[in-house]
Amino acid sequence: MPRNSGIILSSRCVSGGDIERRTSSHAAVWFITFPCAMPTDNKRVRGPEVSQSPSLFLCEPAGALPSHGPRADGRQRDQVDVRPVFVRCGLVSQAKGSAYIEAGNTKLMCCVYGPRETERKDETDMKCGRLTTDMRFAPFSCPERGSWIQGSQDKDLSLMLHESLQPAVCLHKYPRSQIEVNVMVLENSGSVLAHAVTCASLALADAGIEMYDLVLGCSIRQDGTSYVVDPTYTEENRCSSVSSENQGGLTVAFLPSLNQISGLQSDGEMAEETLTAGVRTCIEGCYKLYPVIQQALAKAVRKAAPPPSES
Amino acid sequence: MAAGFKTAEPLEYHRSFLKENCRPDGRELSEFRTTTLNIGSISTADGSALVKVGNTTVICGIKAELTNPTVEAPGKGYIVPNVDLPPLCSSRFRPGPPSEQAQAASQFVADVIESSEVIQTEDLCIERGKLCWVLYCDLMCLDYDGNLLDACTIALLAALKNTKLPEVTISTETPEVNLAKTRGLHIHKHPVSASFCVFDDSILIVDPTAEEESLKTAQLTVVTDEEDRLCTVHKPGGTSLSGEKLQECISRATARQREIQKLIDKVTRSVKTAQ
Amino acid sequence: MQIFPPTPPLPVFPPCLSPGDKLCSVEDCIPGTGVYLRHGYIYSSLAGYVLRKNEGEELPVISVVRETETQLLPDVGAIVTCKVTSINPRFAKVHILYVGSTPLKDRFRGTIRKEDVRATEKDKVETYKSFRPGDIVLAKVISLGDVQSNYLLTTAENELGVVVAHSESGAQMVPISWCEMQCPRTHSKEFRKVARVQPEYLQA
Amino acid sequence: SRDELVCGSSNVSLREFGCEQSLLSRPDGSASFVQGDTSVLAGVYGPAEVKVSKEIYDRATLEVLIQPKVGLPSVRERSQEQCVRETCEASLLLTLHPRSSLTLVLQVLHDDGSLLSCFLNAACMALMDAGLPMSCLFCGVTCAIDADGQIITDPTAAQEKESRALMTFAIDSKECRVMMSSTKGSFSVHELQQCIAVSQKASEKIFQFYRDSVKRRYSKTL
Repeated sequence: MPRNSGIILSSRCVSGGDIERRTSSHAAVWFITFPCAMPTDNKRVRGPEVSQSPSLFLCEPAGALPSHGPRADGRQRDQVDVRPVFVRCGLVSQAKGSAYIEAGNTKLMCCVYGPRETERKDETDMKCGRLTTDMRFAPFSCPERGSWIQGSQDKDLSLMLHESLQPAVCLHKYPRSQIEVNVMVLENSGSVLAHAVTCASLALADAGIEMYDLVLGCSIRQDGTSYVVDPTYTEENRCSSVSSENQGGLTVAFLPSLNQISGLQSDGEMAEETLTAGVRTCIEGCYKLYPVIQQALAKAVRKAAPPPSES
Repeated sequence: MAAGFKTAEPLEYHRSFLKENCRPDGRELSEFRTTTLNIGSISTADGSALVKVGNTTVICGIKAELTNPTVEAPGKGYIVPNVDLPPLCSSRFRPGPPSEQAQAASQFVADVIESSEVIQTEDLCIERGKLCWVLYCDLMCLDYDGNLLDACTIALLAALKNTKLPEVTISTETPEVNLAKTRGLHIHKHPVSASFCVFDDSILIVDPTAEEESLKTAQLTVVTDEEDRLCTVHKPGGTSLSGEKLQECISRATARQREIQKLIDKVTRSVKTAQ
Repeated sequence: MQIFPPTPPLPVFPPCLSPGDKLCSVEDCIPGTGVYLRHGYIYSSLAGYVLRKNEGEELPVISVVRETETQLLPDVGAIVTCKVTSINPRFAKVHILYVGSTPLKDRFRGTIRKEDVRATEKDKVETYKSFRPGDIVLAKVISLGDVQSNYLLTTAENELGVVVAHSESGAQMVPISWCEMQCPRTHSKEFRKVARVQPEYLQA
Repeated sequence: SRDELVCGSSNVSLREFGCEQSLLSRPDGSASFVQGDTSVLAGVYGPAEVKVSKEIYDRATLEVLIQPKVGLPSVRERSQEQCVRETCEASLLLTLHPRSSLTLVLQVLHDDGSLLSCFLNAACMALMDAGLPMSCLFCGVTCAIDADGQIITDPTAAQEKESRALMTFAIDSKECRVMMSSTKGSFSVHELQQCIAVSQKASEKIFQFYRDSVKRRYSKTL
């Protein structure tokens, strides 16, 4: 299934500190993938003009996924069944703070640089700092090879990541400076934005940047009445078997201890109550993830230095 | 006050160490940093490897795609290496088009592949004149602490050894890809690179860190294969180097080639037994 | 499949905090650094250890501290160590290397205006007689500067000014008075706004 | 015409060289260098104003731009730019012009083999013509090892194509040692040492050619 084909109706909900829903939805946008004929990019070694992925010519097409009963990797449907997560902090020597997360086959790395001088200064920089995010996919991260040039989907994800992190960082403590968050997806096996949010907030905490709270991400895929939590790549891109309404995906960025939602992205078409039920499931998924993240952070802090003697 | 001395006068700080034939991180002048290798960790790539030389981390993912060969070389496939230095690996790289260092590294890796003939592009041809493979070797630096070229060559070699190509048959007009039966690539040569830095036109150090690289007056990278033939002697300018010092570097590079080949074979065997 | 080699297990220590953990209510203690106030409760804003210090008054000061007191940003009044990058008759441009004793990973740009070089006879100052590119200077931040300019620094105190300077011949010069330094090799004198060396830095 | 100079096992034969200086009016220094049919035009601008982001406090910032004969500069040109830039940086006394910028533009007029060494020779002549302080001169020599092991200096494009290995060295004029080396194809250590020896011998002829052309240039104006 090529990465982004078919109708994507993306509606994005952005909220500042507390839950206040300002929905701005884009018109239906049709993405058609061409065989990747990239514009002539003379800053890189160039291969042939046009090349197709072998997955287009498979002799036996991949089997259709069961839409009820246990999921492909043994997890349960309609339950908050999140993939086990492997997390490490402080792996990149050059970065102020870094984090690496592995959920199933999804592998993500995030580095934080700063606070450093802002190149472009404007009025708002005087009072509070500026957060910049950059999310990229490695060309080998998806079943279909991506190009080195950052596509529009990567830019969109960077923007959503920025909206999810911005409310949680105490930017007023870093006037006139800029904090850069760079996320690199090494392998995309589903719910990339959710794990990127978690990994980015962990890297910020590891960098010693003051934050109101960690930000955890969780996503679900709604298919008719049943839903799957933390969907894998195939579940995310599977066309639905039963064509009823309530088809779509939902990603929530959640501040666990302040119990606030800082970012919500949903695509597809769902009824009101399905959406709110989905948000509640995602919040439950985030709470499941919270202890693992705290423990990883604690390990990184202890490794950095033993606790000061209690005065 | 040593920390102050290090940032205020970096060259003096390093010279004081080099006088006693050691370096700030405790290594001798001809000692490489610990090198660790991890093969096949990316399942969406046809072949992948992650290398850590000290702190410098490079991941190489190889994706194979189908295309038709050129008119001039109907029997040959393509191999397209590219090195990327994202803003993630060090604060000196800005987002945007690749910097000169990234492009020079890409050109270096392309030259090493071509000069050492690590794989024959004829092996990548499926149907002469009609269909062939193109191997996109994408190398990405995750943590830049100097000596990028060595880490890239090791990552590329390990990833090529880990690559599995599905079998393709052309019965009707369209090709048939059978993912069940896969074959590995035939690796003809094992090129391994060793990088050196020259300090004050005289002192020669191996495997420089980012700091030492910023203070160098010249840089030399020697690539040798298992038959001690030189594939590349890459010295992009800088102060001149005498014949004896060049000979010293070449002998150190051949020793390094043995070490790395043993490491790659050991890790490949352990991955095979694990499967 | 782990992608990085596992680190060895660590001994168990008292639990450390992550951002957003509720510490105590405002009545119990006074918020220090690394914490923030919300709806009458004190929350931690850093990942680190709790530190309760009671200085005299009845309520202890609670703060969350990380491994080193990482002063991340040069703020007003901080003593900074910087390297002079370029000078012109009106000001000298510098790169800030250190804030207090912590080195900065990324360089911040600063400016020392002519009238901030020294306290006495402000108008008769010539910048090329006070600093030269490449000198290491101790200075104090007086303002964060506005939209165009960067940090404004001053060296108008005795213990601020040039600390390390190289002469024309490249040797490191020795300060001989508050406004002159001498090159040990060529014995030539050069004008600098010299910082009076603090007693604790004078090693035996 | 190739003037033969037989030495050791291989003959150091160089193609017909030609050089013309200050032929362009806009740049501060310019030179055109012709080796056989390969010809390159070089222009030097500076020391001039430098962008704040590129400014170095104690030396000049050197930038090299290579324009191929046809099309846009690609990754290969960028790698050649790095080689030429770091060779020039080693020979120029950049600390005499701190916080300024030097720009060297190399335009390929025709490529018939040994292009990188022609870049180096043209660059050196242009820097001299611009009157920039240099600690030493440098020249470029390309050696090709053909199928049966013979070393050909300053090969043409045809000889380069069927050669087994190709090496380009920058030799400095003071100690005649290797400043820059860029190689293609695989070769043995002995072949490398042999090629370096041949290049050092060829460099003496090239430096003599430098002196003659500069003498000719200034004899006209004096």
